[in-house]
Amino acid sequence: MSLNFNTPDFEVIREESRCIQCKVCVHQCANTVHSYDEEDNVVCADDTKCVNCHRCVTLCPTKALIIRRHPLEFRENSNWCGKAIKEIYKQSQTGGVLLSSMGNPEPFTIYWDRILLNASQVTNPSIDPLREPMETKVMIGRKPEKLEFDSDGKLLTKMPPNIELKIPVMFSAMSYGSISRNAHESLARAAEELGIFYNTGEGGLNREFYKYGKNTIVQVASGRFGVHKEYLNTGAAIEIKIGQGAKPGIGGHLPGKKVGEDVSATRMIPVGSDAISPAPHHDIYSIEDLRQLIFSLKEVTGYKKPVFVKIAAVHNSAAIASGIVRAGADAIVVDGFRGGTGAAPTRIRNNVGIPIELALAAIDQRLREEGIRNYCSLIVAGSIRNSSDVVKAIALGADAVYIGSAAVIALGCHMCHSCSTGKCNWGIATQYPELVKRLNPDVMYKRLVNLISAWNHEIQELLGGMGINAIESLRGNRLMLRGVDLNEKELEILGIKYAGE
Amino acid sequence: MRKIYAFESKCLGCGLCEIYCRTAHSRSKDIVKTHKRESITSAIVVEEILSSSTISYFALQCRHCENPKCIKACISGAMYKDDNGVVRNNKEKCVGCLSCVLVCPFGAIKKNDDGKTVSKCDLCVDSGEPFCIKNCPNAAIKFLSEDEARVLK
Amino acid sequence: MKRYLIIGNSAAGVNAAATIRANDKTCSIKIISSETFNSYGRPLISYYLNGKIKPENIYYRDENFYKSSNIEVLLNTKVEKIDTIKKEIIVDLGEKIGYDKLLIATGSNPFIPPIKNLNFNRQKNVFTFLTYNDSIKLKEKITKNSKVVIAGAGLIGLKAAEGLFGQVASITVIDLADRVMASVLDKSEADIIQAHIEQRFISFKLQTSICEVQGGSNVSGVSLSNGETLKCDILIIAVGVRPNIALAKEAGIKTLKGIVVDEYMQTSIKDIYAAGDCVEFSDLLSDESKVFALWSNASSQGEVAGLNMTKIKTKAPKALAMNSISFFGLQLISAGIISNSKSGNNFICSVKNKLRKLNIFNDNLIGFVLINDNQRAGIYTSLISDKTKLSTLSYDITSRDIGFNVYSKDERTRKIWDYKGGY
Amino acid sequence: MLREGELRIPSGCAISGIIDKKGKKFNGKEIIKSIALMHDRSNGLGGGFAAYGIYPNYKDFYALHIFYENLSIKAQTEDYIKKHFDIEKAESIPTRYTPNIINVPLIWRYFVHPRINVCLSEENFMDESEFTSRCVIKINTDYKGAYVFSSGKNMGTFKGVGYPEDIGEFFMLDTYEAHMWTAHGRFPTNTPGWWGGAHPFTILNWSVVHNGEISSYDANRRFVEMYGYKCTLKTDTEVITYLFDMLVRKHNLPIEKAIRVVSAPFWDDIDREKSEEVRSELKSIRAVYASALVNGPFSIILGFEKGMIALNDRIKLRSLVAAEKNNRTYVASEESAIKIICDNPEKVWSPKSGEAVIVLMEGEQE
Repeated sequence: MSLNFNTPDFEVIREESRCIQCKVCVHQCANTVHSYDEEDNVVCADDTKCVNCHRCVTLCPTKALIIRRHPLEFRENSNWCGKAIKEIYKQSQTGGVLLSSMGNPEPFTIYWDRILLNASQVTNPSIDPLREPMETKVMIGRKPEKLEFDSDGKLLTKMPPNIELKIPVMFSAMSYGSISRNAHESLARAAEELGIFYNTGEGGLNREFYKYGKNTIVQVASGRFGVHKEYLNTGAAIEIKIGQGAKPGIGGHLPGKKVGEDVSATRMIPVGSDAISPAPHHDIYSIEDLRQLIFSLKEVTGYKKPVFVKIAAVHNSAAIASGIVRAGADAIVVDGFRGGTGAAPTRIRNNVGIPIELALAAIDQRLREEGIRNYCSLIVAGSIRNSSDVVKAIALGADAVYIGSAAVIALGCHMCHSCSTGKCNWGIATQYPELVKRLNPDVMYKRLVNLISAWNHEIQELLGGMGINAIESLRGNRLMLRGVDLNEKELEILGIKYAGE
Repeated sequence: MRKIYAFESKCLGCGLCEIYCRTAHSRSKDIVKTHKRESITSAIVVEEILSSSTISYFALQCRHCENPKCIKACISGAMYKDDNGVVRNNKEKCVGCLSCVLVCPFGAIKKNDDGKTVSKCDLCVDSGEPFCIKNCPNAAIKFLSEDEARVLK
Repeated sequence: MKRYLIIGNSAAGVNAAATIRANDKTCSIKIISSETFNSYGRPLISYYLNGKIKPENIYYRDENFYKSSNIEVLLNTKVEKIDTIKKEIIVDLGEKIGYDKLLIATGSNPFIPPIKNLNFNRQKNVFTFLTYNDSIKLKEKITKNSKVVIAGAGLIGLKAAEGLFGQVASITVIDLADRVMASVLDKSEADIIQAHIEQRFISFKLQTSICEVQGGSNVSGVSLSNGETLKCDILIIAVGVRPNIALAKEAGIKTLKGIVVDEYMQTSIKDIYAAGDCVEFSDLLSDESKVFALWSNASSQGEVAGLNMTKIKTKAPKALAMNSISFFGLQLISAGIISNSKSGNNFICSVKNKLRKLNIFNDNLIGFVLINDNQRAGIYTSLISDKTKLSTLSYDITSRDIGFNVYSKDERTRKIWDYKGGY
Repeated sequence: MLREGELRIPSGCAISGIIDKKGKKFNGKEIIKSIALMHDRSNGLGGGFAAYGIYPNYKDFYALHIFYENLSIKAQTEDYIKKHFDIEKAESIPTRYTPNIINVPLIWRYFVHPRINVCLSEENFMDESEFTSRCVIKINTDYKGAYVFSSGKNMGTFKGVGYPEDIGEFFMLDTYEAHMWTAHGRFPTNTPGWWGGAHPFTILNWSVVHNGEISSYDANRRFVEMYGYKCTLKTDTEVITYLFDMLVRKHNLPIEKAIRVVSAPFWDDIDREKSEEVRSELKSIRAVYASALVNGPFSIILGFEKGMIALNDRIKLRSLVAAEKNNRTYVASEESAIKIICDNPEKVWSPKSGEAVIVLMEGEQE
């Protein structure tokens, strides 16, 4: 195909009066947008390659660069907007499945932004987190029906294994291979310092990170990459990945070029081979097969570790979740349709799955109706953006949340949506050593610690405002929520009243 | 005394340290003016390492030796060591003979474009943390005491 | 209280005094100088001549150096005799000064070749060009239309020429050798320097020498061995220098070309040390004992002598001939063996007005010359002084500009982390 | 106007309780005097009392106290009761005219015993208390206009809309003799307009008077509702009572452990516990019964057949004072409400946050 219809998405504007030809942008742009013209001693830019990742903008010492949406406009109409047209250009050019990264960008309602929180006035005092203890610790895992004590008050019941989170936030699954070694190390070290957990994702665990085992949740996915006895026993908990919010119902594909020495050793696959996670677990074709996998994992780890099951938020998530609890899972992880991904077919990411808020509310309510909510923990994932999202998720019924996109943004991601190219300029979703080096774990893990500590202070402030001093009193406390711009049905599913009621 | 140590595994070779070094030692202290009008030589140099499989870099500047050869080689007494051990160059007395350049084993002293003086790292003594360290995007250079450095060698 | 006595107030003397004070806070330190000025940078005298530096900036150490280090300086004092038995010296006023430890740092004297009818002391317009005094007298004597003849196209001769440029009618430089700076450079590089200087209308008469001078109390002309005769109302003798060993010799201290010293700068007589241009020392490359007229070598030896005099046993490093000098903006840096180097092991790369010549001999760099390409020369110097095997380096130094990245990672880390400097 | 139960009415309150360990009975005058002193802590929209040991000659029968809004709902409810219970005695509760007490509902009491065969058949085997509590909840949920406001053995509560001292006068409490009395004066933010909303709240022998407002209400409510309870009244007292009933009766946790659940120690305090055994026990309690933790300011007095428990929230945001004199223990929102009925008590103290005052009848152990 000679003629490429696609025009550049972004325009690079260089303020000549500020540019000092220092060529920092030339070195730093992995997409080779910037180039130095020796002859005229001028730096110029090729708009077509720009993905607007802001690497050059951030590092330019004189702030001479501005990246703008390319002014060229289609003669749009509301049906055939620019995006729709361009997607056809691309597909008619390549003939391939459209791939995209990060979460679902479509303008579906974001229910977090339509739920408001309560605060106590007069009838009960708010609690000041600076003076009073404010507890955000949560215990994730299976809980017995009740506790039995003998006559002189000694506890008889033996507690199943639970993991303790100092803050009800964990780092979501991002496989070793889709994100870089330094990104994984930053997540691991931050999890350790914060007293929370990070998820290895379906790419196995690098042996050098075994030392962070007590803050690691090891994932077992359909590809079984890097899964062996020692791996399972290293983590503090195991998570079976059935589905992912961004691509419910399909597997994953890590291109061969990303599988270097390090990744191939961790995933136990040959160097350069494509790592394909098949869509279903080929040993889980129905719920009872899941029970077998859960108990075989428990067997191999001596029943000393909680086993989570992660599903994508789909239509009958409530029924699935209740089945999973009855199948012996210690915690259910639900990943909403806005959950991030390194690479997923655009059509699936934009159209499959349901919002996490509705899925969460439905699952929590269903488990309560069946009286089994207290048996297990419920963790939600998929575009938790800030601490108020966390509080609203917990109030709707979650025990804790996973954050993925928020974590990588803290590590420097600028949402340029081109992780699938593997040339992440911030050293996150890349395996090129010179790019991976750009993410210095010694500095970057501190950013994650700062982010989560800040969120924790905010959560404590929000709790204090509601007159609560322990996070478990917020869990499922839907009276603390009110809805705005929501219809009756949405309020009913969320189980919350409209503001003013 | 604290010195600047470079860590090759972290250096991106972006060159920002050189830019901010020039600016810190310029008259105008403004990045654009420094580079467009003044001609200041950076006291730090980013070098590319050719041997390793992937392209990697490191930044190097004066090591402020305990027993500096450059002071001994200096014919005008322009090179001196101030009371907290920082090896410095007095622009007034320097005649640009480059005897110091001839003996510095690190090649960390450079002739200024004005030809009359030389530029070398003075650890930005009067502004606390050196500007190159403040502006390194990847913490590839650190301001460490000798013991801290030995630990991270 | 220990008495330290230093004869000579230049690089060796001053550095020795500073080192002694650093190690012995209470001893008495006296420096004797025959000159009338405080310690000054000898190579700077040509900068004074052409006004490139302000007079007050010529001083190597300023007033408060001597005061703060409590070092007593006796200027304009000539030492007559050293009595090694009584451990005292006799100065020109007949006064005796005793010492516990003595350092001879008398530097070097200009060499006046025997030329017919040349009587240096009597003829008013014949100068040498070594001391600040020489430069001052010369500056007073020259006029707009002085015709100057300089004997010797070495460092001193050329620097004198540069100093005089623009203040006199004509300058002619005469040298026996076939090139300028014969002791340092090969013909090819020397010719570049010569061509550059000749652009300033300074003419050269090579492969000849002055065999006779005309004129009485003032020289009026010279006649050369090649038969030519030149008008001349200013004659500068800059054919070379000799170590100033007279004092030592008379005192019975062992001397050859220069004062003989061991690695600890100790002379043949106990408690008497010597350092700088006046001593002969083993050459790093040839191991022969040679005389070095090098400022940095003198400072190092002064410091080492100071350390040994205060009982801190330190070995002085072997000396390496090196120069960094500029003529009319053309910067020349060289070190080690360059002149009449065996061909075949030279790598020459000249681009525009830059020249780089590396003299490599069985996997070692033994010399280099850089013209107008002087960045990071110190790395070449340490390759010579460390006798680094070039094959162990991370790239062939002839293939690209030198950088610290020439060393392997471990070597780099070791140097950056552990290198403490050197003498 | 929505009735209590259709909306949640937060309120401040006064509470008071007296118990004679030996079981020596005394009439209602003293408790009325104590609660009357805290007149300003209520606003006349609710008052009530619980009395233990008042029906000695019917002590094996469940004494159901029921409000009816009209005769027809009374008839329907009585049919339901007849189907599930043998009624020993049915009578309207004697009251005396009191000017401040207005729009009084029909107030009846029935001494009943569950009909064994119905007990067995309806939901396989269920003990009588479980059966009775399910029936009471059924009436209160499905029989609009009827409200069982007391259903214990040898105990009863007397409550309604009005100041507590007037309610006491109205129900002629001076004629009853009990070994334990609790009282409550309510300050609801708006008129409940319905007698059922007043405190104390009861289920079987449990009676709870509560001052404060639980911020964790909805978390607690949705937790107990998983175990068959129906929070019809939507009041804090209701959910606290059901929590205790579930923990102590259904899960038969010892009282002391139930208190650890409701007013749980902080994680820091747990970590500071010396013995590993105590630490892991407290950790298990907080893990398993996380949603039973009552958060937000409260001071409660729990009455039940074995005795009385007074408890504060974890950071004591509500006042509670206790005192002892020979066999009697007094607890109240204010020290003055104790001093009015017991001059110079032997011991007066203010219980620490999360630390309960447990007073068991002689001969009753944990």
